[in-house]
Formats: sequence, structure tokens, C-alpha cells
Amino acid sequence: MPLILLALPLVIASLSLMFTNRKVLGAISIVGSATIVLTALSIARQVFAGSRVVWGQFIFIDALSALILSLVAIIGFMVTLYSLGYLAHDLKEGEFSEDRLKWYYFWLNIFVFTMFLVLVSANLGIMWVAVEGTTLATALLVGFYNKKNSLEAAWKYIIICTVGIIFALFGTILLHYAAVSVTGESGSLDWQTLRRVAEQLDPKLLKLAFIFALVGYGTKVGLAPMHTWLPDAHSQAPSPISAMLSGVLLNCAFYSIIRFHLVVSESLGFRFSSNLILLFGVLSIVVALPFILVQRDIKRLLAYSSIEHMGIIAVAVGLGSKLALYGAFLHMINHALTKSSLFFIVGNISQHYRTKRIIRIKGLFKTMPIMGPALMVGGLAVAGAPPFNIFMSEFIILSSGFAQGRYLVSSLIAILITLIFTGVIYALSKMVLGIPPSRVKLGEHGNFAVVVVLISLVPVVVLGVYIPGFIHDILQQVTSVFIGGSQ
Amino acid sequence: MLRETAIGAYQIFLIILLAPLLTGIIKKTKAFFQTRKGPNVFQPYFDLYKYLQKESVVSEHTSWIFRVTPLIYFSSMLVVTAIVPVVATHSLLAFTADLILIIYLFALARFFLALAGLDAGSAFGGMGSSREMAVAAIAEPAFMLPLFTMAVAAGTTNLTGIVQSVVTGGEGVLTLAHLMSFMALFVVAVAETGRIPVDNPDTHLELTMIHEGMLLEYSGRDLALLSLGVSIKQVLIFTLLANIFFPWGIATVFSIGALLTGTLVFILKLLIIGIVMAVVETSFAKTRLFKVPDLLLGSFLIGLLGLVSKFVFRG
Amino acid sequence: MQNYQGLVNFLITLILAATFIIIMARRFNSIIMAVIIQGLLLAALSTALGWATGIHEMYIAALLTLTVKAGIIPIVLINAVNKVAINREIESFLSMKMTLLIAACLVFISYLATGQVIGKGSGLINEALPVAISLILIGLFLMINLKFPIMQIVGLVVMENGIFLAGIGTTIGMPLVIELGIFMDILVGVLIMGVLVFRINRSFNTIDTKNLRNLRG
Amino acid sequence: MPVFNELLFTVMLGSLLLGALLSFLLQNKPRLSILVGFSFANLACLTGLVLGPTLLLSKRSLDIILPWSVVGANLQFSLDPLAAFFISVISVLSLSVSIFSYGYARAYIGKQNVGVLGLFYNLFIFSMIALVSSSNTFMFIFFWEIMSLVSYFLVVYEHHDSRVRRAGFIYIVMTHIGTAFIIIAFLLLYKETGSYNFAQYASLTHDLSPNVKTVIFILITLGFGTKAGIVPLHIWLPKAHPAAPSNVSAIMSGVMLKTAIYGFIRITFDVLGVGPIWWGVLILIIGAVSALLGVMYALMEHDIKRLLAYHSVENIGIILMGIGVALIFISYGYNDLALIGLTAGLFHVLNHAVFKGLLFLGAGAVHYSTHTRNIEDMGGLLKKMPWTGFFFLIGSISISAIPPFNGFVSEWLTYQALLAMGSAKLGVAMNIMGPVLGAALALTGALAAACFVKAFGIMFLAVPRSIKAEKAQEVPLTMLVGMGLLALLCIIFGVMPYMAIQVLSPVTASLIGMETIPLLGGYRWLNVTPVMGQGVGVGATSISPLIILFVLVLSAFLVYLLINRVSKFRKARIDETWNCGIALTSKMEYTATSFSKPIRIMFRAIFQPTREIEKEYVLKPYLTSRIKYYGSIKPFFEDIFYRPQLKFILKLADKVTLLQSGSIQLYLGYIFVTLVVLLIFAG
Repeated sequence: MPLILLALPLVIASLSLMFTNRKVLGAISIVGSATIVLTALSIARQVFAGSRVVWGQFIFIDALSALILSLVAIIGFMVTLYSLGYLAHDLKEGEFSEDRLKWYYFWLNIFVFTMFLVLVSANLGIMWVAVEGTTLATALLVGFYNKKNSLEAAWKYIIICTVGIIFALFGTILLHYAAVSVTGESGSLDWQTLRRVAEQLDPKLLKLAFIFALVGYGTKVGLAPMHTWLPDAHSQAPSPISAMLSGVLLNCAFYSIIRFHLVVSESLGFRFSSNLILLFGVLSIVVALPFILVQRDIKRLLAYSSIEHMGIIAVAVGLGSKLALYGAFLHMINHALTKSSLFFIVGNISQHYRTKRIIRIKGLFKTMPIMGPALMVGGLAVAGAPPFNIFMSEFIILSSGFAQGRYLVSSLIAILITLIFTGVIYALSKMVLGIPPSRVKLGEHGNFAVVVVLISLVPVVVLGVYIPGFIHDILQQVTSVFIGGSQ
Repeated sequence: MLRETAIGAYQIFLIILLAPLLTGIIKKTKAFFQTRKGPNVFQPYFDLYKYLQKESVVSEHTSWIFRVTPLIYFSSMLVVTAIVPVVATHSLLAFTADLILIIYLFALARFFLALAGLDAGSAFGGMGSSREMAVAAIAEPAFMLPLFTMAVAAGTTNLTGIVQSVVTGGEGVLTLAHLMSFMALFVVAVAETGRIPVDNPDTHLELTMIHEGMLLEYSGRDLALLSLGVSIKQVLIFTLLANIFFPWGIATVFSIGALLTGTLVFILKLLIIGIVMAVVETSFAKTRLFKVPDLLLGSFLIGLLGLVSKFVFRG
Repeated sequence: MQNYQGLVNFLITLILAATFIIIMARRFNSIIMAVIIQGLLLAALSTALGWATGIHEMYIAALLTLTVKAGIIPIVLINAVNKVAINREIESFLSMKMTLLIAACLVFISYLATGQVIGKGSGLINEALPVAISLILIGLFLMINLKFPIMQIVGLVVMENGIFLAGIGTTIGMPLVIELGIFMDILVGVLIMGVLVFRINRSFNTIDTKNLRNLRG
Repeated sequence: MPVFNELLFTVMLGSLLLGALLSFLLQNKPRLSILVGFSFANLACLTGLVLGPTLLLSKRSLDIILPWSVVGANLQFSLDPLAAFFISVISVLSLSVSIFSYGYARAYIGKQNVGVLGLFYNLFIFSMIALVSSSNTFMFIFFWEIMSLVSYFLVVYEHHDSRVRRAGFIYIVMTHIGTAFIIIAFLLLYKETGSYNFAQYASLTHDLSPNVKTVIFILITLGFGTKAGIVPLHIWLPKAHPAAPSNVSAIMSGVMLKTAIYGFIRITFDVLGVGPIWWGVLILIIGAVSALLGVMYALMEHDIKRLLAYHSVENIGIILMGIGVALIFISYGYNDLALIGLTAGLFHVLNHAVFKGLLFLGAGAVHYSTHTRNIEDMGGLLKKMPWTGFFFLIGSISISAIPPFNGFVSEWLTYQALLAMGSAKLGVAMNIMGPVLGAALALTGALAAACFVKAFGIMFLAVPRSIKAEKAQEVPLTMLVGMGLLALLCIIFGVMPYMAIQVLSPVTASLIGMETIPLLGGYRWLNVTPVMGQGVGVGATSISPLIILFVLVLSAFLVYLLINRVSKFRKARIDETWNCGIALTSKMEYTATSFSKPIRIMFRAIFQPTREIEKEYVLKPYLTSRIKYYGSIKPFFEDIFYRPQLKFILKLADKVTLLQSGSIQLYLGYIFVTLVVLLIFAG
């Protein structure tokens, strides 16, 4: 099963290279990603039913991986759907030539493959290879438009992320070095084994390894101050790719940090690594704030908001109580769903207005009677207002912070979130309200895109008032991954 | 029950009857100090009769507010008359009214009078209303505070209760607090009755008038009602001054003798206050409108000192 | 193992020396030559270690190093240089003296830092780890200090070499699968960077990083 | 009965949701949308009007448990007396406003999307009712935030105007910052007690350390104070209320602000319990300051809705004064005296909802007819719009606390509470503070009267000041009915306060364990009879507004008869206004600016007015052809508390954004530095 999951995107990628026709490519990728969703979900179901999926020495899927795996598959599917309309419009506008379309689908599927590889690999080394793979797969997607800005973004993206990730590799090597003496060559990077023997490892080396891994993978997650590539890449990529980057790639990178964290905390105790994660989390929220307050580009605003939300997840993981972890992964789900949906919406809007500058987008309520309210809903959700999903997880995280007696951190975060809310609302109200510029024609931007957006918004609203039983169960299982190792 | 009603009715009658006379007396006294002959003390009665004989002229711009104001003003004063203890500690409505209500009934009357001042659309009326409301606003706390001091001492805002508590020599009678409160209220009375140095009741000069400005459009029977109402208000405020702070002589039991004494003492007190008021009026010049707050602030501070001394010095 | 200690240490020192050549060089061709030399030295080190320890995978690693780091990557770099920046001076933020000083400091720091982690006389790692960290730090420093995108690729390659050195120096290499993956990543990464350099050059008509500063805030 | 009540509650919430949905779906048929949307709102309010008083009079609570739970908090609506009281208040006002809206919303047909108005209007009422019915802090926050958001959308309903957008933004920012404080307070409570549930707190908060209680108290004072609009957190209020459609402003001012009072009472009385004395003193002083400054700024306004908005600040202040006194007495253990203050505060909540709702509707009606909110452009409207004028007059008298209308009764109770502070055994400081703040309340009341003489006089009396006012017509019947209902309530609560106070009795009983019985003398429903100072007094203090009204009307009638008999002329002659012999034009009238000038000058220390006069001459300096007068007052709180801080934050943010300068070397440097720092400190 996991092999099929890994093979599918590769197959679709290679199939994509054989065609140039837009419709054929679309059909292939939709059918393909639908199959991927089914496969991924069936694996997840198997995992959540209680049996871990293991294949050989290198593949291991537990609840944590399964959760993010499902997110990748689902959002991948939504992105594929959305890409159809989005790319068709871009083609019509002559943003790129049709023969490059196959490369889009090729890299998109490679990207999905690498993310899957991150999640299913049982080996920290392979995980590193896969994380670096995600960078390589997306670098050309970020620069897909071949414009000055997008190339610049792609360049910064690949350089900064590669540098960052090299540190992660160094961390991995240090861990390997620490482990070889205990476990011997073969199991030395298998994180399950490592977790088991963690207490015998050299704590000094572990500390060093974690610092390097945190800085390295943290770069990929977009934790400040290593986040600098993120607003550039997320704002310059085609919107469906931005959705994918913000929605799931960050989570995959975060997953890598968690794996290290789990190993290291076994040996060094909980405080060391979780406090570092917490620190970076708070720092990320702090750094995101001013950029959101004075932001001029809507996609950059969303990117900074992603930094903020990764910070919140980091804080929650750093807090580390059961409730906090529950909140962290609920937040991960919520953020993935909401942010990807927002990038869809903004994609439509920026195509319609032919700009991403907030100041030039006005009167959305009038011009786009569905996208305007949708942007408002998504924006409010991402800013943490009820009755939308992110409010729920933020509330859980804050309350767990208070419950642990970490008043200062929790209050600080509550205040930061509030201030960020004002920044987001300021930008949103600039866009949705007011009188639209006369150059913009009234009406929606294609029915298909509207439908995709509306579908993607459904969980945003539903999860805001109601957490279904199965999600509750899943989150319980994911949190137990953290606790499980210590027993 | 019947007896109390009778006393209440008597007090109302007395006040309505005495009101124009007091105005006359004050005018006469002022004339005396200004070495004029001055009008007859009964001149206000003649004026009222004259107004009633004249046709009422109403501006075409006015609304029904203008028409009903004299009635509302006058009947508010009547209601207050029925509340205030005059010659006896009891009054017709004492059981169901208190001094806060009295002050707000004055406010009701003033509210409509000020609206009526605006109603005709002339600048004089508007000016009068504007100044009246401004002066009344800053006079209000100064007016209330001394009364509150007395009410707190008596433990009730009911006038009968306050008067009784003072008569029976309750807590803090004739103390520093008591006297200071009286002084404070006396200053406010000057403002409330529209007298120099706050207002000049005898002028119709646009720069100086406050109260008269609002009455400018009225004539005939409407003017009669309002003039009488204003006179009654003056008597009522003097009565408050007299009976709250110096109630001695007031009838506490229902006997003819006590009532007679009460009536005589009351008239005497009114005369004294009226004459003092006239003296004050002649010895001061009218201040500028924007100096009035200083005066009232002074009054408020005296009242505050009274209140503080009540608690700090226990007397 | 002990017999080869001297050789290995010598090779490691040479690798560090090659890095300094890269720092000091002011022409692209010499830089690329230094990169190739470093690749060769790494391959040699790998072979020596394989010979010394008898682990055959080290030979494969050596071969890979030879082809990728001394072969393909330099070719890509040369290609890129020829296309976009032939015969150009390399500009840096700091002067040569400062650059050297800082690089020396970084080496010093690396020895200092690793001294705390590993005890004295723990063999191979004693020499390899500090040099590896030096390479990583100097690579990063190169990327920060030099103004041309191609030099950033070079810096990255130096960092990567440091990592490789750390890998083989500490634990005689990672498992082969991982090693292969890493090589592939490096290869693809450099290729993609090359592609991007071409495209940037085409769009901007120049490849100066001064122009790559449109995205702010 | 409980089943029936449950059904009522479900119908209420359900019809609001349905109304929201249907009105949105019918947006292409605006007339139908209006009809459907507001009819459902009316239905809900009617059910609320049945449910609230029923629960109060039967002294029952109602619990409705939802079938799922979130965050470990049971989702449960529970309607205790306090909630039932607020539901009644919300329903009373919303009913009238919804009736009013049938007519009023038609003005938007063709200009704005009426379906959206119906959607948010219904959701707004829904969120408020759900908010006061929430049984735990999570639900409270949830609906609180929804209420804020929905009201934000209502405020920016006319968003083509940039001022409206700005107002809306300031509103949402302020209210959200307030919410942050509330959330922190609630989470602190959760941490200390381990529960989200209001009902459980009473038993759990006993052991709380005083410091924690104090922190929570300060946080909720800030949080709820922002929503309620206490000075200096009020700045959003005079911006947001005028921006919203008038029916929405009526509800915002009438009841939304009160939800903050609800939250405050819920937490201080129900959850935190007895606190130190300075809590009450703080609230009392906040109340007095808000009341005074609110009314003073109101006097300076010429925009009728801004004026009314400032009066909301004032009245919230008065409500807080009552509550503050109650808190002080509770701290001293005099629960029976606390009763007076609490009753005064809660009763004023009801009264303010009624008369402020009425006034906002009146303002809306005037705007509907004249298309202006500037009172300097009105005048003479009483003749054009006799009913609107009449109702507005009733509202004006009520808000000025003049008998025999409802504003007076609750202010009278507040006076009694303050005086009770003077005569009870509380120590010198409290003894003095009570009467002095009573005097402050007197000043407030008198200034309010001045303000409404200005507002009513300039708007409705004399000669129209502009063509707009000249063309004004009476508004449609539904709007009149909406206003009429509220006007009627002003009179009913004014002359028969016992009706309301009896309904309040279970509320106070549940909050401080005292029923309102001591308030009643031997005169049953005629009287409001607080007993002052625990037997210190000689006699009981009581007033009967009904008797006073009766005597007032009777004497007016008698005087009328008498004067008709005595005077020669039955009818008045109609003639011109005397104007020194020149025909009167509207330019000669006293304006609102000139009306408020004496007060502006008397309180110049607060207003810091500036003025500027420009003259154009025909023949200098003798003949002037045109004079332009500019006058303004200094927006003190914005200048001191807000603008500099905002500027600073934005400047700082601008500086910080330089970090993202675009230089890749710099970015790599960040990573480098981070790594080195981490290695040094953590490694």
C-alpha cells in the first residue's frame, strides 16, 4: 500500500511529460490525484484503526504521519482541481506557453511524491533527502512564470532553503554519529530505534544535533528568523502552488522537527527541545506581526500569516501538554484547509483584478459577489475569529497555555494574535469594501473556480462549530504518539 | 386624612397668593435702596390681571410646544407647591415625593420653557434658552449638594423627613455643615430665581437677559401663567431655603394655633429672605455670563466643605 | 586504521586548504578549479577510508564524489559562468584581508566548538569534524560575502563538502541509500540552480545580486 | 412548562437563523426579503418577550443542552434570571426596531443589498441572545466574537463611504482588543478553577487568591469597558454608531452595549463574588467620568447620531455608577443597600435600551425624510413630521431624566444608592464620595437636558433651515409604530416602575441573594420605596410617578379650564415672530453651535475649542460680503491616548519591515547568526 502511494505520483509525473494538451493533462492529474486521495485515506484509515503501517526497514506510518499524509492528499486533490481553471485562465492571458504546462504537472506530482516520502520514511536520513527534494521540486514551480520577481523568489527560495537544510543534514549526521556506537550501522537513523535508545546517547551531541536540525528544518517551516524566503516564494508562485506550499509543505517540514524533537526529548528531557521550539514559535509570531500590519501585497500577507500560524503550532508543540498537542494538530488541520482555500480565493481575485496589491483591489463585494464574501470568511477564519475553525484551535492552545500556568507566553500570544487580527482585517476591509475601480468588470471569475473555493470553505465553517468524532479520535491518537514513546 | 388634605390645600393657596406679593416686595425694596419710589408692592397682581385681559399673540412659526409650555410650566410649579412643606411639616404629596423629584420637576418646567424659547425662531429666545440651560446645568450640582448634605443627615430625601429631623434637633443641626450648606444654597437660589449677579429680571436687553429672553414671545394669558409660575418658583426656592435649614416655627401638629404661628413665621422668613435678596441685588453688579460658573463653583465648593465638615468634624 | 591516520589527516588538511583557495581566488576559473580539487580530495579521502576500514561502500561514495563533485557540478558551473559572467571580477562585501581574517576565525571557532564535544584522541573525528564545521561555516560565509549568484552555488558546494566530510569523518559514511539520496539531491539542486541562473540572466540581462532585491517587506 | 419554554427558545433562535437565511436568499427580491427577514426577527422577539418575563416571573431557570461538546466545554444554553432579563430587554427593543425596519429598510432598495442587511440583522440579534444564554466562557467568547463581527458588517453596511469604512475598522479593532482582555481573563479563570462553566464558578472561586481575582477583575473591566464604551475606551462609539444604519445603531446602542454590562455583572457578581472595596470605587468613578465626559462631548456634536452615541457613553456611565455602588455595599456586607444600586443599574439598562432605541429610531426617521444627519440643516420638522417629533420629544425627556418618564426613575434610584453611601456606616471617604458623585450625576442630568433642548429645539422647532428640511415628510406607518411602541414603554416604565422592578426581583435575588421586596413600601405598585441607611432615617423615602403624573395632568387641566374662564380671549392671534421689525428667515435662528457656545466656553478646559473666522469684504473693513466660521474642539482622547501610539506602532512596523530588505546575503546572515547564537547559548 505505501509503495503504491509513493509510486502513484511518480507515475502521474512521468505520464504528464508525455502530453502537452491542457485537457489531457488535467484529466490525468485529476484522476491521478483522486486515486492518491483514495490510497492515502485508506492507509490513514488503517493506521487510525490501530495498526501501524510498516514496510521493510524504511517505511513506517503512525498516526502523526497518517494525519499529515491525508492532509497532503486532500489538499493536493483540491489544488489539482483548482489548477485546471487557474491555469486555463493564465494560458488564455498568455502568462506562459502551453508546452510548459506538462512541466507544471510534472513538478507538482514530484512535489507530492517528495512530501509523501518525508512522511512515510522511517529513517531520518531518507527524510532529509525527501525534505530537500521538496525544495528542488518546488523551486521551478515558484519560478514558473519566469518573470523577474518570480525568478528572484525562486532563487532565494532554493538557496536559503538548501543552506538551511544542509544544517539539518549536519544535525542528522551528528545524531547518526551519536547513535552508531549504540545501535550499530543499520538502525542508527531509524527514528523508532533512536527513540528507544535515546537515553544512552550522548546528550551533548544530541543537543547539537537538535539545534542544527531545528535551524535547518525550521528554515523550511518558515520559523523566524529563517523565514525570509517564505513571503517571496509564496507570493510569487502560481496560486495553487502557494496553496500547496502554505497548506501542506510547511506541515511536512514541521513534521521533521517533531521527529527530532521526539527523539531528543527522550534523552534530554522535555524542556530543552520544547523550550527552543516555543521560543522560535513566539519569535515567528512577533516577526510576522509588523509585516502583516503594513503589508501591501495580499499574497505576501497570507504568507506572513502562514509564518504566524506555524509559530502558533510551534508554541503549542513547545507547550507540549496533551491539550496543547491536541490544539497544535487541530491547528495544523485548520490552517492547512483555511490557508489553501484562501490562496485559491486570492488566486481568483488577483487574476480578475490583475494585481496583488491590496490598494488596487477594491469593492470585491460588488465585483465578485461570491469571492468577496469568501475572502472575508477565509480572512476572518485565518485571523482567528469565530465561528470559523482556527478560532477553535487557537482557543484550545491558549487555554492549554494558561492551564500550564505559562501566563506570560499565553497572554503575549493572545495579544499578538489580536494585533495580527487588526492587520488582516484592515487589509481585507480595504479589499472587499468600497467602490470597485471602473476597469474591473463585474461578475465571478469562472464557475468552476467558484465551486472549488466553496467546497474548500465548507470545512472551514463546519470545524468552527463542530469537531466531528473521527477528527477527535484522530487527534487523540496523534497526541498519543508523543506520549507513547516515553512508556 | 381630611385634615392633611386641608392643610395641603391651604399651603398651595398660600403660596400662590403670596408669590406675586413677594415679587412686589423685592422690587419695592430694591427701589428703596436705589432711592427710587418704585412700584406698588401689589403691582404684580395688577400686571397679572392686565395680562389676562389681553389677547394672546402667537408666532406663526411656533408649534404646539409653544402653546402647551405655559400650562406645563405652571402645573409643574403647582405640583412642587403640593410637595414642599410650607407652614406645616406635612404637605399634600409629601408621602410620595422627595426633593430630587422637586428639582427634576423644576427641570421639566425649564426644559419646556427652553424649547418654547427656541420655538418662535427668533434669536432672542434661542439666546435665552441657551444661556438658561447652561447656567442651570452648572447650578444643578451646587443646588443638589447642600440638599444632599441635609438629606444624608436626616437619612431620607423626603422633605417632611428632613424638616422634621431638623426641627427635632436631629444629627448635626446648626453646625458648620448646616450653615455652609445654607450659604451654598443661597447662592444657587440667586441663580435659580434669575437675579443679579447672575441674571437681571428687569431687563429686556439682549446682551444681558437670560430668563426674559425665553418669555419674549409670550403675551396675554400665556404670559400671565408664566409670570405667576416664575413668581411661585421664586417663593418655592425661598421656602426650601427657609424650611430646610431654619424650619423652627413650622407647625408639627395639626392645630389651628400651630398653623397660625406657622403661617406668620413663614411669611416673616420669606420677607427676610426677600429683603436680603434685594440687598444682594443692589449691592452687586451683574457679572458676565462666563463669570457665572466661577460664582456657582464657589457655591459648590462651599457646599462641598459643608459636606466634608459634616463627616470629618462630625458636625 | 592507525596506519592511515597520517594520510587521512593530510588529506583533510588539504581539503581545508582548497577552501582557502576558493576564498582567495578572484577569478571564476580558479575558483572552479579549486572546487574540482576539493572534490578530488574528498574522493581520495573516501577511498583511503574505504581501504583503511574495509567498508566497500566507501568506494562507491568515492566514485559518486568524483563524478558529481569533481565532474558534473564543475561542468554546470563552467557552463553557467561562460553563459553569464565570463571574465568578470568577483565582488565581495568585505575586503580580501577581512575575508581571510574571518575565515581564519571561523576555523578557530570550529576547533574550539568541537573540542568541547569530542574528547582528545578519539581518532579520525578529531581532525575531520572541526574541518567539516569550518567548511560549512566558510561556505555560508562565502554565500553571504560574495555578490554573484554563481558564487552562492559555490558556497553551497563547499558547505555540502563539509557535510560529506563530517559524514565520512565521524561515522564512515551514512547508509548507502541515504548517501545516494544526498548525492542526487545535490546534483539536482545544482542543476536547478544552474537553470535558474540562466533564466535570471535572461530576464535581468545581468546576474548581479544587486538586482535581485525587488521583493521586500 | 419547561418543555414549552424550551420550545420557545428553540423557536426564537431558529426563526432568527431562518430569517437570516431567507432574507439573504431572497436578495434579488428586496421587498420580499425585507418582509421575510424582519418578520422572522419580529417572531423571535415576540417569543423572547414571552419567554423572558415568563422565566423571570416563574423564577425558573432553563437549560438547553446541545448534543456535542467542544474543547471540553459542554455546549449548553442556560437561562437564569439574569439571562432572562437581558433576553427580555433585547426582545423589547428588537421588536420595535424590527417593526420600524419594515419601512426604514426600503430606503436602501436599489442602493444596497437589502438581503445582506436582513442576514446580518437577524444574526446580530441571534448572537446577542445566544451570548446572554451561554452557560460557559467558551460559548460566551464564541458568541461575543460573532456579535462583534456581525455588528462590524452592519456598521460598514454603507461601505461606499470611506468614513464608514474607517469607522468600522476602528470599531472592530477596539472591540477585538477588548475581547483579547476578556479571553485572557476567562482563560485565567479556567486555569484557576479548571472549569469553563459559569454555574460552577460560584463554588470554585471562593479559594481564589485575591491577586488572581484582582487581575481578572481588571482584565474584564478593560475588556467589557471597551465594548460598553467607558471613557477613554469609547472612541469607537461615536464613530461606529453614526456609520451604521439607524435601526442597527438603535440596537447597538440600546442592547449591544448592554451585553458588556451583562458580562461584567456575570463575572463580578456571579463568578468573582465579594471583592475589595476599591473595585466598586473604581467602577463608580469610571461611571461618573464616563457619564460626565460623555454628555459634555454630546453637547458639542451636531451630527444627531454622533450626539446620541455620546449619550450612550453617558448612560453606560450612569449604569456603572449604580453597579459600582452595589459592589461597594457588597464589599461592606450591606447586601440590602447593594440592592438599590444594582436595581438602579439594571433598571437603567432597560430604560436606556428603550429611550435610546427610540431616539435612534427617531434620528433614523429624520434621516429617512431629510437625508441629513446634521441638525443645523433641520428645523421646523415638528410640523412636517408631527408623530416622529412627538416620539422624539418623549425620548428626549426620558433621556434627560425628567419625570414622569422612565429615565427619571432609574436615575432617582441611582441618587438614592449614592445617598445611601452617604448615610451608611462606611467610613468618611465613602460617606463623602456618595453625595459628591450624586452632584456629578446632577450635573450630568442637567447637561443632558441642555443637550436635548438643543437637539429637539434645533431639529424640530422653529423654521426649516434648509431645503431638505423644508421638503421633509412624515415617515411610513411601520416606522411610526416602531417608535410609538418604545415611546409608550417610556411612559409605562416611567409611571409604573414597579412593573419593571418586580421583574427585576429574581435577578437581584440570584445575584446578591436579596429580593426587591425592601424596595416596596406599603403602597404596592404605585411606589418605588428604597429605605435609606438601615433605619437611620426618620421616614421612608418614596415617590410615586403615577400619582405625580396624575396630579400634573389634573392641575394642567384645571388651570386650563380656569384660565379659559378668566381670560377674555379664547383664541390666540397668529402673527409673525417679533424680530426687531425684520421678517424672520431661517438664517437668523439660533443654531446648534451657538446654542452650545456658553457650555463650550464654560468648560473650555475640557473642550479646548479653537475657532477661525474668514471674512470676505466688499469694501474693507466696512462691508463684509461673507463670513466663514470654523470651530472645532480638541479630540482630547484621540490625541492623547490613541494617535501617538498608533503612529508609533506603524512607524515601528515600517522600520521592522526593513529586515526583509530583499538581500539574500542578509537573509543567509540571519540564519548564520541564529545558529551561532543558539550554539553559544543552548549548545
